[in-house]
Amino acid sequence: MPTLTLNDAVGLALAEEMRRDHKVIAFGEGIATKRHELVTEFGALRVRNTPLAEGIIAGTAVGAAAGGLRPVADLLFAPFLCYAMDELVNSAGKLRYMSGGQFSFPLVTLAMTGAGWGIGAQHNHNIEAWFVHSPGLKVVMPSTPADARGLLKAAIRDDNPVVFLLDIGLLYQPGEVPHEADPMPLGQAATLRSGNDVSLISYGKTVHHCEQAAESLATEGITAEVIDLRSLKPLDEAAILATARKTGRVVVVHEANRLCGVGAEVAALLAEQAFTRLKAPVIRLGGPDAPVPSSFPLEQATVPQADAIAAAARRLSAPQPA
Amino acid sequence: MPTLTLNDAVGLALAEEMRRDHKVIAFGEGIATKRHELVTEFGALRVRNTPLAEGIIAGTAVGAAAGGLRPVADLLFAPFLCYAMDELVNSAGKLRYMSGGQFSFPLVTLAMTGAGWGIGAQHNHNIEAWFVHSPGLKVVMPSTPADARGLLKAAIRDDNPVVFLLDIGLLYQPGEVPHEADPMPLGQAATLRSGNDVSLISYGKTVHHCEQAAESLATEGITAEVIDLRSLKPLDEAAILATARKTGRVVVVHEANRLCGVGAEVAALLAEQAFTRLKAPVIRLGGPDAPVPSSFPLEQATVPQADAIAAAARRLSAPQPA
Amino acid sequence: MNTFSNAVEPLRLYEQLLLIRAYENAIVRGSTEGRIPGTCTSVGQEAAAVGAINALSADDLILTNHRSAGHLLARGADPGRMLAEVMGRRDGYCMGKSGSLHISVKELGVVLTTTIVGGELSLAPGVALAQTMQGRPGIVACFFGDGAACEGSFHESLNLAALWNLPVLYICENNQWQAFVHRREAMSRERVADWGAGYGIPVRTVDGNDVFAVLEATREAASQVRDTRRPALLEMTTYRTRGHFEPDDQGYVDKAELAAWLARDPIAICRDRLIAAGRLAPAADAELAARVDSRIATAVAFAAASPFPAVEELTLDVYA
Amino acid sequence: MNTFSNAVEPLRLYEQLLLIRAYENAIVRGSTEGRIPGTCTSVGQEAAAVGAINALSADDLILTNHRSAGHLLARGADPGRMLAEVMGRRDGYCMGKSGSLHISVKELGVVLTTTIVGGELSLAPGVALAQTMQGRPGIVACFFGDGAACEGSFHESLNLAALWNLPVLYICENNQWQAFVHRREAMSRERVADWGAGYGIPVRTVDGNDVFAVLEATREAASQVRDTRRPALLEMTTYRTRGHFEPDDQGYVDKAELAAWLARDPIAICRDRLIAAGRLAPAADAELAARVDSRIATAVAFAAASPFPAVEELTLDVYA
Ligand SMILES: Cc1ncc(C[n+]2csc(CCOP(=O)(O)OP(=O)(O)O)c2C)c(N)n1
Ligand SMILES: Cc1ncc(C[n+]2csc(CCOP(=O)(O)OP(=O)(O)O)c2C)c(N)n1
Ligand SMILES: [Mg+2]
Ligand SMILES: [Mg+2]
Repeated sequence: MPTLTLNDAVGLALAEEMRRDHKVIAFGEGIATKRHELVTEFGALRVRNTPLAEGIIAGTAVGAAAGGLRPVADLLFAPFLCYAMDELVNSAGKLRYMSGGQFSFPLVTLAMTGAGWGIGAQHNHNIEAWFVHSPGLKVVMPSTPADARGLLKAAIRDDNPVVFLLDIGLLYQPGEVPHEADPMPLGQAATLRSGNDVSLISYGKTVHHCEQAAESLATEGITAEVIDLRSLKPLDEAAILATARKTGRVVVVHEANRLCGVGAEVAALLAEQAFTRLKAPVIRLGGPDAPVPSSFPLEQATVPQADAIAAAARRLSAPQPA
Repeated sequence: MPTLTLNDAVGLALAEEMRRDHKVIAFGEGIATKRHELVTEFGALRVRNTPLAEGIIAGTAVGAAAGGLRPVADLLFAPFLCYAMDELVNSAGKLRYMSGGQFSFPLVTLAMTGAGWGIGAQHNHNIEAWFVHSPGLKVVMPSTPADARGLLKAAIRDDNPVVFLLDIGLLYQPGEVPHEADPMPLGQAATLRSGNDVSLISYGKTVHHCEQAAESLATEGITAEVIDLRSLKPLDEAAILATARKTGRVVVVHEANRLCGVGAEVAALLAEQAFTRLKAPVIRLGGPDAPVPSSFPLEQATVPQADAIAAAARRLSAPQPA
Repeated sequence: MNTFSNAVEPLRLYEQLLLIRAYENAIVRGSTEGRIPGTCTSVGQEAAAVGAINALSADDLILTNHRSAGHLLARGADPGRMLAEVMGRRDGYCMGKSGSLHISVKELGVVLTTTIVGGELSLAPGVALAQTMQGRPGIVACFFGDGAACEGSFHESLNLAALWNLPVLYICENNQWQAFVHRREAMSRERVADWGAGYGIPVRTVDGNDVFAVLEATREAASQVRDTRRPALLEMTTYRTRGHFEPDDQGYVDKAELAAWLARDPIAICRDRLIAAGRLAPAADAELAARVDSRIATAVAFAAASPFPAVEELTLDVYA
Repeated sequence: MNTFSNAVEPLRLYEQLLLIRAYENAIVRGSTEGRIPGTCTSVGQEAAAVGAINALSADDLILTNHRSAGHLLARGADPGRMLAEVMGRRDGYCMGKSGSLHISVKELGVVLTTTIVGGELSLAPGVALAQTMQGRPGIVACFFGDGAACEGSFHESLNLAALWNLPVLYICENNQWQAFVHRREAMSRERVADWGAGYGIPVRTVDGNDVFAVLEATREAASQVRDTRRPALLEMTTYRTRGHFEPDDQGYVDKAELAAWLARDPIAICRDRLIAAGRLAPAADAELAARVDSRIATAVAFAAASPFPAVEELTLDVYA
């Protein structure tokens, strides 16, 4: 299997989908510069640089999608989505419904998020939960190059607006990408490791921290099941409930602020639908309620690391007070 | 005690704080027209209409706050905050931290939200959870005129940016407002009714639906404790945990989308910190993952009503399967 | 008027003016009586809508906003289905999901209507891009208010459309009001055209209360956009003679200003011109008015008889 | 040059140009070697920063963005504390929380620096409002790029400042680039001034690579703002001669365009003028360069010696 970085896997998926469907177009601040090979293959009309104006980039994607194209808009870093919330939430997410189903909005918004570059809170802010909370949108955040490619292909073919988040810390990590070019269905979590004692549920870079934690737990005789959510909306509730019912112990892990994050949704789901099967409290590990600092050691400290995850799993696996 | 609508209680709090502190100013799209009495009393410089541009209204509040004023910006309806997310989240919420504490941002953003006017999803979208999820911001949503006045006064005196949400359905409901003009501290939930069998935790208009539910449950011998969160951030975790530990049964109720809503946060908190004291699963009642329709009966159907709340409480109070 | 002679069917335009006014008045009456929810009426602005819409071709797409009844009716929308939508009924154009403020009618080319002020500006370039890239002939007419022109999306939209050569005809109905704020309190300049001039595109202002002038100016601007595949901006100076959203006592409105504009009522202007040109006899006028009234009465009855959507429809059409 | 004679201390300006260049070059070297995180350097734009900042008074407040080293250094910021911030250290102006892209130094009047492009534009009117309402004399200088001028906040900000008579001097450094996008690919017009003209405020374009011309133009514009308490826009035409964010191989940059601008290096222009005027002897030049280099070396050492913040500081200063 060829080895690609996540960033290149995104480029590959874009190229494959543009080749397959001439309605797919891509634009954004610098996409034609940074992915110039797409311009070479598909021409300067289908791959464009834009003015520095996230609102109109997103709005143009929304309008173009309603008009029959399948735009992919690169909005660079997640905090810049703040300038595109109206277009994404009030237009893309609502106008299908508000029009009684007259329009659909097959568009993808790309944005980078998360720790790894140390340039501070206006570039690194994990706001995926906002979009999960907003109707009409789908939300994807892959943890490997292979998933990035497969899920992006599915996102481009999906008839709904998809917010597709790329973890900055994973962007230049290489990974194997299969030769087959099939899209991977949205809404399906992946079980990366089976286990009976505790479930580690995560997405993005902390999936890898969960895997490391599972390794070290294994040496202590604790078998951890590691679930990569991959899609945050639709959320694979069945997979979440299945693992929780199996192990009875759950640690939910992500980099985003704990408060009203995706981990809150997962924990709430368990409190509602797996309550009688839980053997211990749910533990959420998430980022603090603070902007992400630039300083390297502080930035690292915002991300739940393998040690903390393993420690949480150990706490759950210990006998519980009555 | 005088009786005022929630809308008038807001006007009263504004007037009282402007009288008390000349640094308090108010501006927004039409505030000088709709609250003309404030212009009369405080002059056209302290109370201003603005251009129709939420971004610069919020940005101006942020800049003015850093410069020593205490602005109150009226942004009308919550979905319009989509145009002000950068200013509220990336600037107001982060620049204190990012500057190492050099600035503070004492500002209040007013916005109306929720069902009651039947004008659809671009005016009615309950996005309070977004701001709870964002660092550096406080979030308040009162359910009575008295609370609106007291909490708004505290919000204006607070040195942090506060998103202050007004439930459209409650805006013209009258309620008693005490003569005393003290601010009410942010971050304190109110126990509106004591009970032992089940806790109904809510905010905004559904607090009243919880009270109705509690009434009808009482006739069946089920005593429900009704908690009005009032502040969503800081969230009164102690009050939430105390009631849950007392009754062991919790229904969390709000109008916003369930997914990653404030109810998810409350349920997650319980799954983490009250697990061993819960006697039954947590139940969340929230709005559907859909834009809010304009049509009256459909709009009503998005809001958890007393019947559904009482039914949930009854379900929890029935003997649980092992 | 030179424009007058060019109007193919001046009486048709006049009838549309009457229809819009009658429609809006029916809503005003209905909302006073509690039968119909309040709306943003276009009373006073009928000529801008009728003149502009009639200058467009069937291929063209239209984006509009909360104050859209004129645009929709002039485009041929059924007042019954519109009213059903306003009343949140099943037979509304949007199945009751929209209500009055964002009625889209795709079959008529009225797409992506939004009540986020400035929203239509952010969507128009993309709609035009889709037209262009798929080789479709129609241009995109984007109606917006002076208030919308204050949003950042105005700047971003005009810049992109000019830069990418997108066939968008920006039509600003400058009605001097932005809800409860007068244009003077919101704009550093008197005209939106003053801003538009910065984008290197054709910009023109026209008397929005003269339906024939609007028709002519829009025809010219639309054919410019059609021929050059580049944007243009047309500003129509007009006035919102009723309140922002019914009911509204207009207590905040300067009485002299309102009176001056009421004296320039677009329907009266059109009627006088038709009479002066010998195209409209009093009897014919009365007949037109009666026809319009009966259409609206039928529409109201149709809407009132339409059922509310079933609660099961609450989650229909969220996702494709 | 008429402007030259007005410059109080031309050698001081020259030394500042050198200091900024040396500071940026130290970062370039450090980031190549992995000792210092990459940044957005202001190489090629030093004259715009030095000329503009030196025209302001101590009362004035400054808002700037990600490419701010020139503004900070010209205002008197300590390069050691700046570098400590870039390196995420405790002694940084923002205690390591900011990093390179948003360094504010309140004590110098450099407030609310933001890397949200267009963010400074949305904050400036409020800062000016606070000045005005509290009777403070200073005006607000808001530095932004041609990229920021494409954001909707440009329009909203200029409209509000003009409407409310706010003393904001908008200073656009048009460096022809918006990260990896050339200005031509992003702007419907060549100049930001073309847009600024629509707001009814004084607008002027100046050669941003001529520090004396910038100084003079900014003085004039600043005193206009100070006297009228109304905004003005000054556009400085310049060029980002290094990449967007270090390291950057500039493979996407047109070589001829870059060469043409390198031939107009702001430091060389200033030096030549000083020499021609007999104000700078070669020995003095070398001495200045040495002084600057040693300041920067000291600064690098200071920053490198500064500790990282303790992990406990992670949640410090989130709330007031
Ligand atoms: C983003 C946004 N802000 C505010 C509103 C509330 N609002 C609805 S219509 C309106 C006035 C719009 O003025 P203008 O664009 O001139 O259109 P007009 O109503 O005059 O036709 C306002 C403020 C809104 N719907 N959207
Ligand atoms: C809202 C937003 N969009 C995109 C970016 C990424 N970005 C950082 S600097 C930059 C270029 C800015 O161009 P300009 O305003 O001309 O300033 P310059 O970098 O040329 O000094 C971009 C796109 C950002 N920081 N903020
Ligand atoms: Mg208007
Ligand atoms: Mg630039």
